[in-house]
Amino acid sequence: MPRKRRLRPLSWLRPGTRGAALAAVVLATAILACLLVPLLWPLDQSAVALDRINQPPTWTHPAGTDDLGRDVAHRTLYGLRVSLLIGAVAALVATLIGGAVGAVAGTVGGWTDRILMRIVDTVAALPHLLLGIFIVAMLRPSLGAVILSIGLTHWLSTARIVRAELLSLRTRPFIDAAISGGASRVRVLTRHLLPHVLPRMALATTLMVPHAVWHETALSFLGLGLPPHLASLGNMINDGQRSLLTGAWWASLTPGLAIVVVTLAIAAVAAHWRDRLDPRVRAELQL
Amino acid sequence: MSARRTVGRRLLVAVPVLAATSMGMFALGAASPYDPAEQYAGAAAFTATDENLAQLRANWGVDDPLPVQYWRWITNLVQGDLGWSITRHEPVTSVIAARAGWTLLLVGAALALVLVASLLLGTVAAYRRGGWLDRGLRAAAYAVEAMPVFWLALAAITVFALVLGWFPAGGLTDIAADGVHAGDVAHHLILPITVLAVSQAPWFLLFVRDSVADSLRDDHVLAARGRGLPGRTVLFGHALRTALLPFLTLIGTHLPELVGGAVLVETVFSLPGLGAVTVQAALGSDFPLLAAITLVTTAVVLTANLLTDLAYTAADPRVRLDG
Amino acid sequence: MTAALTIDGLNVRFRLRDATVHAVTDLSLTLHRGELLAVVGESGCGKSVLAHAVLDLLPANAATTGTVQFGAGSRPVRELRGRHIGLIPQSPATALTPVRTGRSLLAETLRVHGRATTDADTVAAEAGLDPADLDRYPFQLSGGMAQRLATALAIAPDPAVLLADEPTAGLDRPLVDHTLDLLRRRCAAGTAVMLITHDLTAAQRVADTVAVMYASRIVEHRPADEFFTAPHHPYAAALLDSLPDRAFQPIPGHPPMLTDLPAGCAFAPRCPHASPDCAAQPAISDGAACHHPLSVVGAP
Amino acid sequence: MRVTFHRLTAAAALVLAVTACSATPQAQDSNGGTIVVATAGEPDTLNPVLNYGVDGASLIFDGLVARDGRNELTPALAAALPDVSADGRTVTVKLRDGVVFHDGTPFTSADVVFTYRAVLDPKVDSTLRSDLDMLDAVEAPDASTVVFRLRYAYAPFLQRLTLGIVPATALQGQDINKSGFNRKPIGTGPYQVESWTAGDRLVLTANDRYFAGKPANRRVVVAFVADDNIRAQRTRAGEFDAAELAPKLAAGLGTVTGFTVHKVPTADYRGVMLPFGNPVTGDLAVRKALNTGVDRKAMVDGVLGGAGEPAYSPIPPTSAFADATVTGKPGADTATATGLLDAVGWVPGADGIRVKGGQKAAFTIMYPASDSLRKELALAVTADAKKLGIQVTPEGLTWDAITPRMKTDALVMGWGSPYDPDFVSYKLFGSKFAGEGYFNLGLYKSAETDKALQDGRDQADPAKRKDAYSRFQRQLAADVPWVFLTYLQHTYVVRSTVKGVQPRVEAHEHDVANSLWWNLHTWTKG
Repeated sequence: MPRKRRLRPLSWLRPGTRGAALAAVVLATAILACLLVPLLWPLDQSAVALDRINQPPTWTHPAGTDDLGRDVAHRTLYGLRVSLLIGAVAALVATLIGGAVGAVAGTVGGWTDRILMRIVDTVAALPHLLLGIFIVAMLRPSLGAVILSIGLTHWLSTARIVRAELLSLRTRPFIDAAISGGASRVRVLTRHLLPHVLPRMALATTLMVPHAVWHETALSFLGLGLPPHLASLGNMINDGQRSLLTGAWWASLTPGLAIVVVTLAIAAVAAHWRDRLDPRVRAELQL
Repeated sequence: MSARRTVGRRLLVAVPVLAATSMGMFALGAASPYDPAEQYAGAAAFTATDENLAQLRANWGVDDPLPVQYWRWITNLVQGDLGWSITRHEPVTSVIAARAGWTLLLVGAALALVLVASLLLGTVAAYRRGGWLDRGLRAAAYAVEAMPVFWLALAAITVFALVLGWFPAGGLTDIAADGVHAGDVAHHLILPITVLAVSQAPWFLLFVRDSVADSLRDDHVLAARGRGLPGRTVLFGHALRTALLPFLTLIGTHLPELVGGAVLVETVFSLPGLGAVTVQAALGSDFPLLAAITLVTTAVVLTANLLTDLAYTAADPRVRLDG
Repeated sequence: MTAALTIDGLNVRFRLRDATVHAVTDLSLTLHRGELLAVVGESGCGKSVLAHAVLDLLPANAATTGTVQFGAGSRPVRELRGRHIGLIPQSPATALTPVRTGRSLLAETLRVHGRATTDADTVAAEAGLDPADLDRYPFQLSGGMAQRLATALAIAPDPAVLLADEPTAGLDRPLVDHTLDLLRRRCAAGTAVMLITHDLTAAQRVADTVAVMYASRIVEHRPADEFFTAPHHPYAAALLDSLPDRAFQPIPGHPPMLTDLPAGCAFAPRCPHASPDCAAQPAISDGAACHHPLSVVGAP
Repeated sequence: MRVTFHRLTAAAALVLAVTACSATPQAQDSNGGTIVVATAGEPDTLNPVLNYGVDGASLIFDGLVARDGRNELTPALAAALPDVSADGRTVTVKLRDGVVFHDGTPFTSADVVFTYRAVLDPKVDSTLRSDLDMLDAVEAPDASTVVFRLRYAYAPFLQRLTLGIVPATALQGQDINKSGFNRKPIGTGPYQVESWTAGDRLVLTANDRYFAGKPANRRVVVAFVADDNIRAQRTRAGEFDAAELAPKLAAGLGTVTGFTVHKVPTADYRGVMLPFGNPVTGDLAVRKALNTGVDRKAMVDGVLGGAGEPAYSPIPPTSAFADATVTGKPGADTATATGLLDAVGWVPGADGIRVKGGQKAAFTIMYPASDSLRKELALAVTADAKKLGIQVTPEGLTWDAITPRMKTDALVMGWGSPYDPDFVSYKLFGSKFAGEGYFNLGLYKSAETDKALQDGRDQADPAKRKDAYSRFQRQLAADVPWVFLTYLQHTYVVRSTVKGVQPRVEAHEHDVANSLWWNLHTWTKG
């Protein structure tokens, strides 16, 4: 049976350099805005203005106001900040778990490897969102539970990547040389293997961030994520859903667009990075 | 022979993994700070006294030691008794039985739609690689891929239900209808099925497009063209047959994503399926129901994986005869 | 002699993201009925592209100019594939659809070209394949069996022109001989055969005429016996010298990148006879494209 | 290849076209007298013993007594209003003759005894038990008489007799907690259950043997649509004859022809419980300042879309027991509020937040995360408190996370019953219940309040009861254990052709039972 390719959905993005540059600019702007907004334009998360509810976009409120009179653009920036932060931390957790499993499987090998990889295959068959909902429901919705729920369900690809990389490295001559030179297993791992694996792990983490952001927004949307008055993208779309029928489409459109644009940008940058890391030319012809 | 081995190997892994998963879930449930008695009482907990709640707890044996509770749960589970839903006040089995069909219908129809559409569009895009259809489809696929499915669902409701009024915004049947009529259900399900299908389509579409495009440059396809075979014979008899073999197993591995999407779609469209009840169970911390749904879904997905593996084994002589 | 295949001014370019590959440049030749032409050259010189260009099987990023004509007709090549011009593909292992049996492939080809599917056994036998092996899947066939199946598929429609793209690669000596004999037999029956190979020994064994390709161009095209005794082009001579049963001397240097060809003679940088004249592209005269052909300068 | 493609798209287009044609909303004519109502709240069970429709009007069951359009008690399964003995501890009920259950079994005193004993049975997971704490025994001297013996006199006992009566024969010897009866029950009410599809609908058919006469409608469908938007959209599409909608969404439908919006007054209040165990909310000046400094009018307009009224006490203005002197200004009286704080030494610090003796005027208001109305009220209070120099941190949590913190952190709560002032309030504000269960969460203890509440339930004389509850309300206004914010109006949209709608003051809890359609069996559709 051929090896199953479990492709992360965004692995298809292969933009040209120009596209990647644009994406990098968008991403950098978004991150900068997220970092600067608390300094330049601090948000009182609990502030409401009942005298200007559901206002359509104007110059003072470029994305309108929601059903409690809060500025949608301002809250979207804060929501992006929270979502990206959760996404990054959760992706890091997932990478650490996956990295550990992959490292054990790739270095110990044998039965340990076989069992670990079978577990990875089978855990991949568990519906992520359901498992995530279960974890959050049992630990009660909170920041930590959301991060844990993402971390525990998204480590598989990293485990596979790290293991594959380690296995391919083990056959390289410089590793043989190091081992026959008397280097200890730990030393080989930290000095020789890790530097090769780390860039791939970093890439896997980056590619994971959009998934983590989706997971977080989905949980928040279902009311199982962050406390509902905090500005997070999922909460905002959930709130905005109620305003749709009264015609206030802007309250859910804006945070949704933020998710789309930022995840596309992250994916494009990561894809470009991967192409550079792995200069495998997709030969269109054989000469 | 090989098929039997596939089944055997799958089961060999699935059983311990299901056992471990169930144990992990039970541990998590036990560690959770929720009081099932209060969850049961719901709003009425406000008027129930402490003794009242203590009696409820005693009635369920929730104060027994953990291993005792786990053993009771797992033995019941194996005997087909999935427990008693705390929030729905009925056996978990009947909650699942009443709703699983609709979820299966939603997931199944969406999967069928995704497969047909992605095979069709992906092949056309690959055939006219670099053309406007190819570029347009790929751009749309990337964009849709970045959209959360619930957002897509909201947009679909806004446009097709609220503005255009073509489809109902939710529900399963027309409410005044006596009984369930296929046409009525179909009309209500078109929008949710389409949304679920569209949200999952990019991955399948791009996969088909890329593998067919690659396969059209494969040696055996060029050779078939070189033999002067007509385009349709080359495409269906040579290019698709090999390009789509891995697709079979990928359907299986992609099912978990589809199930996750169904949870969100059912919630937005207020469909009486398993997804929606999962969310309610989670909000009410209904451990027996949540655990059962997670385990049952996992078992279904594992079975589906097994089936696609078997289908693959049957479809590829290299695997079938090599065992 | 009747021309079975006429190629005139053929150019093939591949557009890549940041470069253009010059795969075939200004190539003209005529192949007659009953003639076996061997196109030889090092790998990467554009031989296989030539076969695909003739069959119009190039990918979408290829730009082709020039004409390819079969016999006296002017029908487009895609209507002539199989029936009029057959291809024995490179590496038969990958050129056979893996999920179908040899019989199903062969029967399909026969049916499409209006022959009875019952002829399959006869055709297989002609190609040297035991008809019983037709019921196997490609992955169950040995390299030699796969090669013979691929050959059977190509000759099944009984084409007037047969392109054989490295048909002997990876085969052991008896199989090579068998394949070459088969091609020779087709010529005797009137088929025009273009044998694309890097195996000069094989070419010497069966070819009527030899065309040497270097860096996308034909640098020498002459009858086989003349070519093997006295090559005109220094590259052809060097190629022959690299054979084990001759001087066994490798050609110094490397062939140029097809993305970056010099304006003049592409062999000049490696050529012991290069002169300033070589900065201009030499025209073909007397069967060779060289400013200093060896027959004129004298044997080295 | 291309042919296939075209053929398939054509087929798909055809499918869409066909379904789109059949999609036009079916003409909602009389349809054999089907009434469709929609609500968000789906009951967990349809068994009155397990808490379904305990306040009556459950469509499927009858209590011994029922309430009319003015919430006055009328006899239902009782032949006349029950007799209460002079000491208030024996209540005798004569039963109506000739009543049968949906399955044809005759209704007798044994069914009443079974129902009440089931509630009292500790093995039955009934949360009603604590409401019937006063009940010592239920007896049936004969087939048409039931006697309730109480441990102590309890003035509003008759109000507790609205509980639906279940047939003993259908449930005898079963585990009531898990009986199939809970999903397909048998009652005596105007409608019997045809089917219940969880998460979708409850279908009821007319009980032609109903003791009060044949229902005017053959069929009733209760649609359960949890999502506000979808309920509103489906109402607009003409699916429902009546639906409860969020006020803002109902207002949008009010302009659509063919619908009437009913804003129904309620005893359903929302307020902030201020715990006495917190150094900031434990300070009377802070509590009073918050009570005068919140802008109830803005909440009614901005959060409730106008469907509500300011609340100042747990007894609604519609109640005969309401004390008109307990009131306040609908808008925020920031000047008075800050004056109260200044007077006792809460002075603004550098960041604008008041400080007194090193204690910062800051506390947390919790709200249940899944309740968007309470979230919005919490945020509105937070914004108002900020103007007073009080820093409030809102926190959305699940109930289990709220529970352990209720003694020290404020909480947005909702409750209210229009039927008797003793209901809810006795436990919510009585010191006996301080810290017990979900009752007196803030540990409010006042001898005056306790006495007023006790007098209210002990005394049978209405005048004395009114006096007791006046004292209760005034004491509450003085102590401010809660900042009452608003009474809600439940908003319903009803098809204009429907006749017979008779809104009455509603309680906090309302879904299938006890909603605008309490008298659905008399509605007619023109």
